[in-house]
Amino acid sequence: MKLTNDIRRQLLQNMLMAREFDNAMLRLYRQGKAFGGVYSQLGNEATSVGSAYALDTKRDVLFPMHRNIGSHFVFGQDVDTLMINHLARQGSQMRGTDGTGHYADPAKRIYGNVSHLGAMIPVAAGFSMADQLRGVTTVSMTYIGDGGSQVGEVHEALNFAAVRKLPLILIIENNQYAYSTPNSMEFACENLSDRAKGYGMAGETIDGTDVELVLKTCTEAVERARRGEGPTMVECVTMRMRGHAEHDDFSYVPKVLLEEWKRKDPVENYISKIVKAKIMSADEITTLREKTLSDMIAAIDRTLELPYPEAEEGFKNVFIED
Amino acid sequence: MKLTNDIRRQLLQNMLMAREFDNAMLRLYRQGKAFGGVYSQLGNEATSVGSAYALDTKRDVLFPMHRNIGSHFVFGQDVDTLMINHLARQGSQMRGTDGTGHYADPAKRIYGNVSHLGAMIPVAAGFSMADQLRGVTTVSMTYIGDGGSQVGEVHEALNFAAVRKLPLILIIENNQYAYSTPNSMEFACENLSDRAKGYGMAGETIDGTDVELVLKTCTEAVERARRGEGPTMVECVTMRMRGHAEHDDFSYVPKVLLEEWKRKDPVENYISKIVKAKIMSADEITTLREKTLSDMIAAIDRTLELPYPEAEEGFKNVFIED
Amino acid sequence: MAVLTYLEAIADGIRHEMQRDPSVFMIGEDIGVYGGAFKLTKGFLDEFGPQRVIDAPISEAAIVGASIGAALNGMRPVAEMQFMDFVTNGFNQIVTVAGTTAYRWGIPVPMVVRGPSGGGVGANPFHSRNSENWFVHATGVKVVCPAFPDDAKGLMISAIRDQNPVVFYEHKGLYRKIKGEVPEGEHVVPFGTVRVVREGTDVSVIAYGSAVHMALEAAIELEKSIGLSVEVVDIRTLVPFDEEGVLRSVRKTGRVVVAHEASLTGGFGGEIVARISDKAFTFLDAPVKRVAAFDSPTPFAPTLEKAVLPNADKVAEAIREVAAF
Amino acid sequence: MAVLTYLEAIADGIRHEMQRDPSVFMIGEDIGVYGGAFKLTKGFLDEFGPQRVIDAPISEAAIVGASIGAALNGMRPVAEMQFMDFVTNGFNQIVTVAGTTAYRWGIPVPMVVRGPSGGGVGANPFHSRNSENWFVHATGVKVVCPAFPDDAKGLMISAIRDQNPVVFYEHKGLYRKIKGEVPEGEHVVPFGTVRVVREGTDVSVIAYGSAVHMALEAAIELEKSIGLSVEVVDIRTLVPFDEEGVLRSVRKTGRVVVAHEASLTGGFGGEIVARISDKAFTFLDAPVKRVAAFDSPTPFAPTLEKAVLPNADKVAEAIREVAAF
Ligand SMILES: Cc1ncc(C[n+]2csc(CCOP(=O)(O)OP(=O)(O)O)c2C)c(N)n1
Ligand SMILES: Cc1ncc(C[n+]2csc(CCOP(=O)(O)OP(=O)(O)O)c2C)c(N)n1
Ligand SMILES: [Mg+2]
Ligand SMILES: [Mg+2]
Repeated sequence: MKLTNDIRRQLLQNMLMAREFDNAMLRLYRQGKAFGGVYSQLGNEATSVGSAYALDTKRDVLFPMHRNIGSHFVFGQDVDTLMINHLARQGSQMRGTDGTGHYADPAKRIYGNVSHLGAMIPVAAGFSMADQLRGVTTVSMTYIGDGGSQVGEVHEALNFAAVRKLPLILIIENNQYAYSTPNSMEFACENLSDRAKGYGMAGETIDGTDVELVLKTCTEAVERARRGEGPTMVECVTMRMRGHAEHDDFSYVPKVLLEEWKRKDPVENYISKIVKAKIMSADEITTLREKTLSDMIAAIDRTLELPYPEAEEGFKNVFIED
Repeated sequence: MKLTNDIRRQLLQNMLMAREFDNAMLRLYRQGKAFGGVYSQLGNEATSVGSAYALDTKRDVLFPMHRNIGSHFVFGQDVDTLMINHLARQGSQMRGTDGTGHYADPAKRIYGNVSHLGAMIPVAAGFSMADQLRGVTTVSMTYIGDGGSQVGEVHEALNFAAVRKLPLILIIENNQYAYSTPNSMEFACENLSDRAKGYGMAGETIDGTDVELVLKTCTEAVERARRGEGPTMVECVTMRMRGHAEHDDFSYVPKVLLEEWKRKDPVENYISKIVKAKIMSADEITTLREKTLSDMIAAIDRTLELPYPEAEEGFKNVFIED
Repeated sequence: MAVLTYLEAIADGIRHEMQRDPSVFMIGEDIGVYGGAFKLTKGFLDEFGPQRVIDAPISEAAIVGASIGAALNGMRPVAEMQFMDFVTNGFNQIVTVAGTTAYRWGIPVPMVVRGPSGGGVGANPFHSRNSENWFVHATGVKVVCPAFPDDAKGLMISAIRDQNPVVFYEHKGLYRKIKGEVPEGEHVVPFGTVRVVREGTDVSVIAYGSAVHMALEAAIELEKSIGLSVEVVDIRTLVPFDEEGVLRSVRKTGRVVVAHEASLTGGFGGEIVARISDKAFTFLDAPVKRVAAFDSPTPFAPTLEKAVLPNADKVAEAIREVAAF
Repeated sequence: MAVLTYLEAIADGIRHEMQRDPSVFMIGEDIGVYGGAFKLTKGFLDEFGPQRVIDAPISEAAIVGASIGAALNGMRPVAEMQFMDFVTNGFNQIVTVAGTTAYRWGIPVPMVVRGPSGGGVGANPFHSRNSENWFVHATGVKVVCPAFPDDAKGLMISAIRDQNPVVFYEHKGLYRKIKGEVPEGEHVVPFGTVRVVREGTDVSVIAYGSAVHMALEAAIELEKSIGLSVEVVDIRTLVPFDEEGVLRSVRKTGRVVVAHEASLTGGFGGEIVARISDKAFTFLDAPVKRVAAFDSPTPFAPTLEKAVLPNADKVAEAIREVAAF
């Protein structure tokens, strides 16, 4: 994929949407109107957007995790649908049975997560396997954290995918913390991508705040997958710039660490780059940004006007009967 | 540990016991007197014996798997106890509730396996952790196969052990097959010990038919563990020279492979070495071997005379009440 | 109609669906070249090839999880647990993912998790478990426990065609012991209907799986010895449960024994009794008795195993008790 | 006696045992520096240090498995599941290893697996499950579901002192909502005895966990509105189960409602009904009714969640029904 200015604009736009989604949700939380967890993905925009952008949204499939709002946007999810699903209002594809990012939208080729970390990785592998059996290559991209990487199912899924040369791409979002637990208490290897070799798959650790680098690395992974060379693991190093969810004051994170990472802000840095390269002007970006935030807030406001789904929905669809 | 001739004789003796245990059980199976599975460990003697021999049987602890008869002997298990446990006769430490190698003998510091592959690895880690919390270093040694290595709990346990620098040694017995499934369909990495780096632990792949090499490598692992440097993974490459259990004709194994590995027979080759080095004469070894087999058979015969435990044992000890 | 063993009948059902529907495939450990630990899939690899008879690494979570993913993508996987006991390693996938997907997403997850369960064959605590009620209580998972070859085939075909995750409990003790006539070709036994395997008027035994055979043996024995007329109802599918089918028998006899091989406490027997005692209270002439395994792991030694598991004698004793009440 | 919340009482029980017995330690995710997702272990790290308040990687199987190993080696681990739902990832360790060890080896495995369970707080299907009956049916595992702060403390102390694996279900909806007087220091509530939390003569409600509070609310309501005298029996521990304690109440009233928050089918309610209908048949004047959640995952939206879960009104309705029979 050649990086055109058009692509650069799209990367930025998607990152801004992710960022402003966060800001809008934060506002909601502070107003006491959000329920369930509000999981900020501040600092993670480049990883979500750059990775998903490497896929073909018409052929491939996305299994995002709780901090991958950017990936949803790349896959063309519209803000209203996302909000309605998130806040479990009438019209939600989940009919109120679930919320946050747990929805699936098969038409958009998005299959959301469950809370149990790692549980969807074997599922993503199996989705690709079905097409592999049909002789079609459908790349599945999914995500896991520096904490979730320790779950046994991650191991089983990666080994399985490597043995069957499945076109699975696992993005490891190493954002330094798993809830309050730092990397040093989650694992003892140097890089989580050191695990790739042990599965016989490709793997790399990269700066997850550099959207173009993420895109480039993931594009290579997609190409490898399309050539039938199996799965890849890409560890994107970032920082979770807020608490685990908004109830968490993250006082366990050293302030200096946050300051250091603030300098690597994926959105601000990319804006500088775009402006410096004269792809967009600072004003254009400010306008875009404001519009993005106001779109988000408008979508939230529209969503909050919607009632919750009818109680009777709770009694439907435990089984699908045809 | 300096390799004295006395040690060499003990290594041989333990390997012979393992080998003749197998022969005795085979005979039993052919007579239709064995029930449950008869899992031969032919070809695995050097791995079991060499690894367990690296431990201090008074301080350390053994969590053997289904093909580690040799390890039991190194830990001083006597043949009658083993047989009674194996065949679930009266006097079994398991009172008939379980059989084969599933027994525990805390006095001998042996804690047997459960059938679920990999399930005892976190348990072994926890055993060491208890002593680590007390400031004592107790090395736990446990085992897993080339197949069982894919189980999620193995991953969780190894990562956990590495993070907490537990003195855990995992011997991976890569005997080429998991039941009928060859290595190529179990994993896609080159060596299973390639996984060590991904946990931040030491790891090595060695010839598992060379008892002295196994002992040397495991001795280093034990020393590392005692220095507080955490777990080690030792992949011992061997060949399962018979079926998964005796009901299995292993026709899926290419004959040439068996012939090739027959030349690497850990027991025969060690005998040659011992004889060549004039540590024992061929005659002495033949005598030892015959006596070992007849001891095994005698123990079996004694065991078979014992009745099964009383039915009422089945209703006891679901809980331990004090 | 051919006479098949219970095992052959299951294989026949799967084969029928694989021949009919290219989206059906099998996945499990040692099911290909080896033909499965019980040789149930013998010949499948040759007939269907390695793309449809997939030998997987020892990874129950990956096997179940990949099956879920394949099902989401239009396939109909039939996943084998080499022994049903090992489903504990794939448990999270079944209860957390498979069982909640229809409810949350409205997307079908048509898949079968199947394998040999049950005791009485001198295996050990880890090769004998009857865990069906875990999945009954999971929500969103169908649970099937056939007792006869024809049902085993017909229910397997229904399981594969179902739009939902189905956990299919085969009883390893019945695999070769139970033979019967099985319709060739298409033979669908719908979920959610009991089978009255023996008519009777004095006492009803409600059972499933291996316990149906214990009940039949007891019924024959008691008819011969004391002329008691015992009805045996095989519920066949636990989810969906044919409550009305059970109640019909209960209303007729007014005396009931519920039997299963799984351990007593917290088992599906309690559910059956609760439904009966709620919906047929006024028809009951005696307390409902349950016959089930003692609440322990299934022991290894034959003396202990026999003592702990239910059998025809224990069922007969319970029948006598409710008959005499 | 101090007035503590349910959450504080649990913490008090654990703290008491940790002060008393150096072999007790805690392990879980984010229980140290952070003090746990619900802040139940706030201050524990400072008081006991990182060797006894262990922050583990996200690995429920390793957490439970390592606890088993530590228990085999003389310790008394208290393992936290951040939400009880995640016990599905450690499920194999509990049912396969912990639950079979006493039986097979005769060696104690004194350990507690504890954590927040239950719904009604607008969490989601993966943060609301009531899975206690899985472990009831596992054999070899004790199961505790306290409803009140004093019991929560006293049962926690018993759980930690028990020689066997105990799964301890805390209800997250009660954590801060329910307060009560709790004896300071040593306070042991033995396993296997019911607590009659309200005496009554017309109808018995047998319940545990959050359902006890629904039952109490219903009882008060019905006394006020129609002068009905409802006895509420909190069974507190499912394994061991105080059958006689339940029967005592049943024999007195002859009319029974069984209530739990877990989904209906395959739940522990069936077990309770089966015991009652077996052992107190002649005392029953009405069918035993169960009140439980609808058989689905616990939905997220408040409208749906409220509809699906049981509550005081639904319990009251069932009581009216059995009273009117
Ligand atoms: C199997 C499992 N255990 C525990 C949890 C509770 N939990 C939710 S998120 C989280 C931390 C996740 O950390 P990480 O994987 O690094 O992702 P991040 O939130 O940092 O992006 C924990 C412990 C869970 N969801 N699933
Ligand atoms: C979790 C689990 N899945 C499946 C099995 C069934 N099983 C028992 S042994 C075995 C093969 C083991 O192969 P490997 O780990 O290589 O050990 P080996 O027998 O070759 O020494 C299988 C599949 C099991 N015991 N546990
Ligand atoms: Mg993280
Ligand atoms: Mg092997």
